[in-house]
Amino acid sequence: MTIRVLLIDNHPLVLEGLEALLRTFEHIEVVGTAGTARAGLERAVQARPDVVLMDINMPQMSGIEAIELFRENLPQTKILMLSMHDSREYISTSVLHGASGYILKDVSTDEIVSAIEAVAAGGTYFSSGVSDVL
Amino acid sequence: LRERRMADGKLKELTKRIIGAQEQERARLARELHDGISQNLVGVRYAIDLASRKVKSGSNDAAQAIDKGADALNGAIKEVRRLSHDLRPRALDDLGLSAALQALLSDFTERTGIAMSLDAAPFRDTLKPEAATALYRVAQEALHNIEKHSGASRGEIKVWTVAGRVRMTVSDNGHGFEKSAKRSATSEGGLGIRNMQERMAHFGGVLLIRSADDGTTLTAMLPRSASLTAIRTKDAA
Amino acid sequence: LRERRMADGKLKELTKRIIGAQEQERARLARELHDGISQNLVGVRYAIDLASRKVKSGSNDAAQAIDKGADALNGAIKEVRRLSHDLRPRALDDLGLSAALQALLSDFTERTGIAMSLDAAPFRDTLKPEAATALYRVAQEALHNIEKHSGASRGEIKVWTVAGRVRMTVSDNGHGFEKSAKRSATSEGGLGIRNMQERMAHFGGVLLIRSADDGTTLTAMLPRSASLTAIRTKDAA
Ligand SMILES: Nc1ncnc2c1ncn2[C@@H]1O[C@H](COP(=O)(O)OP(=O)(O)OP(=O)(O)O)[C@@H](O)[C@H]1O
Ligand SMILES: Nc1ncnc2c1ncn2[C@@H]1O[C@H](COP(=O)(O)OP(=O)(O)OP(=O)(O)O)[C@@H](O)[C@H]1O
Ligand SMILES: [K+]
Ligand SMILES: [Mg+2]
Ligand SMILES: [Mg+2]
Ligand SMILES: [Mg+2]
Repeated sequence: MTIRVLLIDNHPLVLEGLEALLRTFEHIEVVGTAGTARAGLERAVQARPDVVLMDINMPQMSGIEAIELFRENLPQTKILMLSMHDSREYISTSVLHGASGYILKDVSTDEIVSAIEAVAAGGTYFSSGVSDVL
Repeated sequence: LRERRMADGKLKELTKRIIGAQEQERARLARELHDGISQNLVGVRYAIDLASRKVKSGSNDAAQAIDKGADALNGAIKEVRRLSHDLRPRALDDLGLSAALQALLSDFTERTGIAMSLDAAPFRDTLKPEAATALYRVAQEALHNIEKHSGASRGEIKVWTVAGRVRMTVSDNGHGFEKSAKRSATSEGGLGIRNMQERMAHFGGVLLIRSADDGTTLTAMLPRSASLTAIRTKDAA
Repeated sequence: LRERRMADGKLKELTKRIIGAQEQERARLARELHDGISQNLVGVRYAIDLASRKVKSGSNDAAQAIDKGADALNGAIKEVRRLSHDLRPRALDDLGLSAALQALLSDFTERTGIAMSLDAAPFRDTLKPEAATALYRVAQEALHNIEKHSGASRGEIKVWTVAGRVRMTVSDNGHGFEKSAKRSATSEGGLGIRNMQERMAHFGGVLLIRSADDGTTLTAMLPRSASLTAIRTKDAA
């Protein structure tokens, strides 16, 4: 079973790097990338990914604001937030808006993949750096 | 009495604006660190992780991934240096005012195309470090103004010492202040000139502005007390 | 008249000190960037270059060198994050004042062992962003003071709204101000309380201090005009 993933981040280097990294995993397919939440939503409506990996700080619309839009339009798609913020308020707010998981951008590749697997299977995943505070 | 009350009001106003400007500067820096530099570093991180996976799986294009990471890293290092330098040029502490001004002017000319020269030969650098910083900030703001307002094609900074007192002029060959600007600069105009004035006043110095239609000259004058005591004593002996 | 002159002199003094503090903050930041983060990154750079060479020469400990680079990089990323956060907590922009205060208190309690709680339930977050920043800075400075001066074991921050006016109290169970401190705090004492007062005055608000030998309470009060106009209109309708 391959997991179909869409990546959304306004920083090109992060997007490129993550895409190249995830391509090396057999069971993960990157079905698209986008630099804004809106472009990501358009892409997602076509590609119907299993998981959306989404940044928080983006111009125009923040990742947190976008969660509800995704949940409304693509209820099957799980949202995994990918962020630099390590305080618990970000996690609780993301969960409140409907995200299934939250990981820090600088965790290990294995952890990114574990998180994708966990939310794709209908579970939740919170980054090791912050999970103890939940 | 009315005048004093006005002066009081202006000073309050100035304090407000300084706090406001500081808050803006912090927000800008935080943004550059968070949205710029740290995202770059995350990109580097992913490139390195990719290389690591490739090496471990015996793939032969690991070197390419590493080199990509190294490039991105160089970009991030440059950014950090630029930020640090904008905040406070290390040359000021390490090499003194003349060298720091020279570096400032070189950057400025390169960026704006406005030819600026430095004449600091007759200057003996005996300033207290905070006074040197203040002069540097005055020069920095004067350059901002030259770029934004003067229309100048060239200019000069001179620094010299008269009987232990340090003087600096920043002049340009632009069109001078707008008719209305000179007055408004000292009432509710920008923050730049008032900041320079405050910085000089802090050391008991003054800032003079001479503006004509063939250019503007700012003169910053510091009293002897802005120089190091040890040196003054030696001078007096 | 003498009093006015004194007030004037104090204000000048305050302005000086704010500029001085700002310059110190810049210097500190520049140092952290230059000596801390950019040195870290240069270290990462060496590790990556080594890894690159090992990969290209087909050495079998290339993976190890790469992982070392990744570790060093993680340290640098954390540093950048901390610095950015210290400058301006993004939570203030991203999640609003309550969440930012909650994060501030959690960090504070973890670091100092002083138990602090937040009661912001009856607070509707309709503040102008700059006013929210000002309240956050007041809370931050109040916490500094609790840590440095109060001897408290616990405290609380409350935020609420009365008829569109936002109020915040920061209280602790410490020993209160020293006899002499309360007066000196408003004349030539520290910068902290005066800064808080200035920040509130900026929005037409006030800062009150109540100190007894069983603790201290600061109350920050903002007028309606510190809230967003759109919301005020809606309230009025
Ligand atoms: N070198 C110059 N040539 C021509 N006009 C100048 C020059 N320097 C300053 N001015 C005039 O003086 C005004 C006040 O300068 P000041 O630095 O105080 O404020 P500002 O540059 O407008 O704003 P800020 O410095 O706060 O960004 C300017 O708006 C401009 O009209
Ligand atoms: N929570 C508190 N409990 C007891 N004393 C306090 C408290 N807050 C302030 N003070 C007293 O008020 C004085 C002035 O505080 P203020 O924050 O203005 O200056 P500071 O903390 O001494 O220096 P700075 O804030 O500039 O680092 C303090 O020195 C201290 O004596
Ligand atoms: K793949
Ligand atoms: Mg982003
Ligand atoms: Mg200016
Ligand atoms: Mg204090």
